[in-house]
Amino acid sequence: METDLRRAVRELTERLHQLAALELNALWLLCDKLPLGAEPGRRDIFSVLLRRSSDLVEFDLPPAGGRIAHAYFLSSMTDTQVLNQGIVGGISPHHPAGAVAELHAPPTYGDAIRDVLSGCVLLLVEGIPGGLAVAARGYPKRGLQPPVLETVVRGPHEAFNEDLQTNISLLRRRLRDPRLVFEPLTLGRFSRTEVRLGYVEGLADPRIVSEARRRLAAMATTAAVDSNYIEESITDDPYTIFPQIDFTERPDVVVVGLTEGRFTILVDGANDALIAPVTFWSFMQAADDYYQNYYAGTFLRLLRYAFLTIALTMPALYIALTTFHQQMIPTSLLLSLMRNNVGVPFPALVEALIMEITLEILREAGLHLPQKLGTSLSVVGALVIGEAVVSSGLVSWPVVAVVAITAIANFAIPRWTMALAIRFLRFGEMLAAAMFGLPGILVVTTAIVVHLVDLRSFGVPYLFPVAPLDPARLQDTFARMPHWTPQRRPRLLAPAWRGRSGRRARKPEPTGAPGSNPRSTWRARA
Amino acid sequence: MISARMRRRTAALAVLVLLSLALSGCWDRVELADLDLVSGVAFDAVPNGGFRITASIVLPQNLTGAGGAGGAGGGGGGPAEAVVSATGATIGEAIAALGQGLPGHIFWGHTRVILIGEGLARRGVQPVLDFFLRSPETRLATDLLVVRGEAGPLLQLSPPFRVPGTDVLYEHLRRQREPRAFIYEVAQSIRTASGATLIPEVHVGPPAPGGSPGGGGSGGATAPPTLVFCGTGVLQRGRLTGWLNETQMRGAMWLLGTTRRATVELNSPRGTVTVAVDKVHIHRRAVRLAGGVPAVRIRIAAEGMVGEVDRGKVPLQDPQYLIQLSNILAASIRGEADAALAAARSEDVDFLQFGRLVAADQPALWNPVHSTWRQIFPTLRVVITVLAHVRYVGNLVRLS
Amino acid sequence: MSPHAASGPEATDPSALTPLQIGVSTMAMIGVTAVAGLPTLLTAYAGQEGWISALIAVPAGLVPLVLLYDLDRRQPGLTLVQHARRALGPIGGLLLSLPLLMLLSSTTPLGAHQQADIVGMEALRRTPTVVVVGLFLLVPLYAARQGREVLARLTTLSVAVAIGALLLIGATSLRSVRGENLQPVFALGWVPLLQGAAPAAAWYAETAVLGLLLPFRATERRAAWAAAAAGLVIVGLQVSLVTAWDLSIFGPLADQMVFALFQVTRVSNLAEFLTHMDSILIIAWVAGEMARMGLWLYCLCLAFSQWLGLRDYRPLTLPVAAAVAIGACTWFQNASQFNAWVMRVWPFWGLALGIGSPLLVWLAVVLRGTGAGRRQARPAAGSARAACAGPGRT
Amino acid sequence: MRGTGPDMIGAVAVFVLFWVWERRNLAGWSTGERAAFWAAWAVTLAWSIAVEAHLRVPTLPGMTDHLFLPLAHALLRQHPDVYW
Repeated sequence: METDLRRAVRELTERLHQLAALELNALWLLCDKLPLGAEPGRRDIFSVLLRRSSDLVEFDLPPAGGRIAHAYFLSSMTDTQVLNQGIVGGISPHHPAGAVAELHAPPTYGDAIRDVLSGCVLLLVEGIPGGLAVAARGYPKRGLQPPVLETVVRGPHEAFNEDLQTNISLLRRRLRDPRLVFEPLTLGRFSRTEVRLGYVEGLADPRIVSEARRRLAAMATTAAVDSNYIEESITDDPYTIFPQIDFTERPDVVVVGLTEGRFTILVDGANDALIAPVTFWSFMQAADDYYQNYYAGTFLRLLRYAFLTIALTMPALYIALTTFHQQMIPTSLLLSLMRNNVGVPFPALVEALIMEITLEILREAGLHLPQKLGTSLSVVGALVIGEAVVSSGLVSWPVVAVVAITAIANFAIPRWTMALAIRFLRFGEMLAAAMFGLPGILVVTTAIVVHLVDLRSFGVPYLFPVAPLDPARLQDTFARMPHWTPQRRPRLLAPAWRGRSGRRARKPEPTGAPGSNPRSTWRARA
Repeated sequence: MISARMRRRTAALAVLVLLSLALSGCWDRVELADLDLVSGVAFDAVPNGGFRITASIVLPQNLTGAGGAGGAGGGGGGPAEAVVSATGATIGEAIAALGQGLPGHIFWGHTRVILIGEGLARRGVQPVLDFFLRSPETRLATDLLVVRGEAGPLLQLSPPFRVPGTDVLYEHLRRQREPRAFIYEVAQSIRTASGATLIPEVHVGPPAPGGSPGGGGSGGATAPPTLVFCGTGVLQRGRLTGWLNETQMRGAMWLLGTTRRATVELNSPRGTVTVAVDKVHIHRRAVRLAGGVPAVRIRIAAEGMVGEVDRGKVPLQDPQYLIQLSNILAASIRGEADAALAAARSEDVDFLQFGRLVAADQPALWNPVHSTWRQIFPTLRVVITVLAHVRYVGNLVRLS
Repeated sequence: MSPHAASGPEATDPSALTPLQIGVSTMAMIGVTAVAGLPTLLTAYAGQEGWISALIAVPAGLVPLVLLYDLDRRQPGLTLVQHARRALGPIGGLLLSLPLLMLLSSTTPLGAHQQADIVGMEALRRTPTVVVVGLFLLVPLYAARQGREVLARLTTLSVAVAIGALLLIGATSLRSVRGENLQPVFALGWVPLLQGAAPAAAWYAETAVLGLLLPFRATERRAAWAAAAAGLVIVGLQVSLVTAWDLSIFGPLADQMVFALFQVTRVSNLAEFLTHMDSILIIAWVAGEMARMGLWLYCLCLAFSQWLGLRDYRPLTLPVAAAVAIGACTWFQNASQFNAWVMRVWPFWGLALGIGSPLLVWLAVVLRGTGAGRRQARPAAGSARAACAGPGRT
Repeated sequence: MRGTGPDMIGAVAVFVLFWVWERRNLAGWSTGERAAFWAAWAVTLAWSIAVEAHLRVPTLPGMTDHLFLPLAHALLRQHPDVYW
């Protein structure tokens, strides 16, 4: 038979539950800032606030030291193995002997609840003010897999995954230096996403890092689901189509960036890391360049610049040359173009637009189809549509060839975000070419150049080594300098550090007595 | 939450784009489909002072060529070119009349050969040059040819070798048998003191004996007439004043320094040999003789290889004989040069550009005489020295 | 930042120019139109020695630079218009800087007109003139509004493209070059050479306009002025080389060619395959022209805003660009009028204003003894490279 | 080279549109500066309308020919004859 007191308390809790069911949001806003003391009713508040979470586990610990301790944690967020071994095995609020993960005392109800929600175990001991949150995160996470976008022939195949701690460990393993700093941040009112601003003290320019810190703090977003949310909120010029912050799935690329004085932003739940400040030229560099012979690296990089211009201007040039400056095309080529163009009703611009748009549809469809259907789509797209369009006389062969080459050239651009920008600027060039021919193309291209020259990425001019010309640093933009050359700090990024690594390599000295004429000993030995 | 500033900015941008569309339009656009490519053009004089233009327009659908499995229907069939002609009081009118007969826009950008009839050449080629130099569409490095008789009919016969027909003329000129005349060089010569230049000549020769050369649809029992190049025309201030035969032409090329290669038939005492001259270096210079009289010194160095032994036992293994052959070669080159000089003097036309040479090298001497150059030219002293070597005999020394 | 007064238009755009950027700006502002327009004039006056008078005229361009150097030595960091205001007060300053404004407001539309002439005749014949002029004013307007730093960087890139294209044309037309057209040399005596040098000198005297760019130098004065002088000398060599090239190809026809450089592309062919290379020149032309017009618009708006005493030159760019467009379209009825005016009146007009405007201001400054004593205490000489500005856009 | 095709008014209309956009930049200007700025605009618009209405508008050659032509005839060669 219940005593009157216990029945009164139960009724009060019931009414509290009914009240809470209706006004969880209001109650939450009320309790968020409420300091966590030793008041007896605190257990009911927690149970009311967390009642809706089905995966909540609430139990009483065996009394240790004469007091009853209550524990709250979410089964989906914690690792049962850590729980059994660390906490249940015999922990007490005063001397957390067996604790395996970090401990902290959440000051308010809000913080306590947030800790529970992010995978900690909350311990409330009767009569002792405050609570104890023991981190025991253990939610399921994806294993390390090779990168999807940036595959390399030679070089590490490890890519970031969605867990922040794994990503940080991937970086720590490659940069074992206390000056590698990860400043913690939480963003997003609801998502409370864990964000880390990583940089190497002494390499990164303090002004740039403080600017990044300021922009991150000033960011207001409801839920920072992916790094892109953050990227768009902290760029210098929000209206440009060009990417000003690079993202990568490869920890080695991030490490190289950090040693060049850039900073990185890791977001919990995003499988890539942001790197800034970056310039236009860093979007044309691929990880491959640095893992292959530097001659190959340089040649491929120069080829990429050629493909960049092809991707941007080739359809426009075709339109301009065939409809405005026919005298430019060599006679034999013009004759074959004319022969192929007989009977095609559309002007050059419309032909090109038809093919470009068909290509964009194919590409978009290819992306969103499940893997199995993807391959069959490309067969359908390339053969049937290409063949049908030409044989029905809608489009002439040269246009199909030009558009195909342009599409492939666009894929040659290593960074996805830059490839996107170029893909859409191409249409602007085609329009200008259709209206004013070659002068039109050059006006649009110059306008793009003016825009690029005006852009900055965290204060660093976008075309840095070329626009404000700095011949010393020009070398690593267009050519991949060998690793043994004395690395010169990108002046704008980190003025402090003089040289980074490597000294001029020399051929190995032939063996034999030091100082003696190498030629003679060489022969003697053979 | 788009800020008010951004909304106003996009609105202004949108209006601007709309406005620029109103401004835009494709004024200068000429689609490939309605482009009438003139590959060769011929100008003839019409009795009342007018012009007749005959142009060969490329017909793209009949072009044979790689690819094009698509809508073009495999090509072949009709001739690759249509030849149209029109007359008019001036070149502009004639071209306008030509344009009426054609579906699309006449395009002069790829014209490679310009033929001038003898009648028009005698009257003056200046109007033709004026049109081609003034228009931005045309190329300045277009070849000019003069035709004995009417130029129009020459375009009619399109030998079925290469497509389009004028390629035969163009390729022949490229091998530089004759002194090639670009329109801007001819125009230049009109303004210089000597004022004369040479233009390659071509005319319709007799039909080739035997079957028709090459297959192709032009068919018909008789063989199509062939093109014959022999000698050049001489233009004085843009007017045709005379012709040079083969030897005079070759001599003129030696003296002008434009010879690249030549094949010379030599009659040596032991037999006749053809020598192919392939290395040529010609140095022209005006010098000042005692008493302030200008003179022209031309040094010709030629080197060649025995191309063929026609008749007789020719001891090519004998070094002395080769030296003797070289002297004969030098004499023959000298003979051609003298023939050209004689022709220049007899016709009193300085097509060897000596006037320009004296003006360039001896300005002091040139100023007093430049107005009366026509009178002084016949008495001008010209010193020609020829150094010829037959260096190689080829891979075979003697057969018989 | 640059060591000059924080108030006035430059407060809104504190970026500074490196010596390379100054040299390249000189080449863009003077070289682009000179290479197109001068060869015809030089050969008209000096026959086959036109290329010599192109070199003789170079010192005429150095005179304004020397005057500006001395002005900057006395009062560092001031543009020519500010020198005038500092010397004779607001009203006197207006009159004193009038020649500079006349030079700017007459030469900019001339450049736009020549540009529209060339592209209009060579490539876009049926496009209305207003559209061609407008098309080539939009991007410079956009660049001028972005400020000095963007303009300088754009100039660096476009001058490189322009020079590359000129070299390409030279290479492809090498076969039709004939040396004897250049002979005889020094056969006509001094009079034709000096007559030929007159239009060239007027073109080079446009360096007076650098009075609005040089004060914003990032390094010390000597390097900036040396770069400007080097730019001018390179322009002189460029014009001389192009003129010699035209002469050697066209000989006596050179002075009858309206745009000799464009005719060179009609002659050049690359192994009988790429024959009509004029689009390469259009690339060089449009690239160089954009930078040139951007710089001229910037200088015109800056001078005009300082002349009117406004605090920021940006709002002025629109009415000024509109005026330039109208001037370019309506001043000359036909190409021969433009050619005749440039041959006869421009040498005197350009030379008088080009050398006159800095000279008058210099005289006023010297006579008035520069207010606060001759050797003013100079603020920090030069400044850390401004281009690596702190984060955020200036 | 009168403005053929889309007339001058069309081009100036585009610039008037920019003017609407530009007002925002004049925040904080003194009345003197604003007056000078609008004067510049007024001159341009008046000039374009005058040109459009085919009025006699002063042009650069018009203003400078009578000043400098005598000098040119005296000092500079008029029509070069042939040198070669």
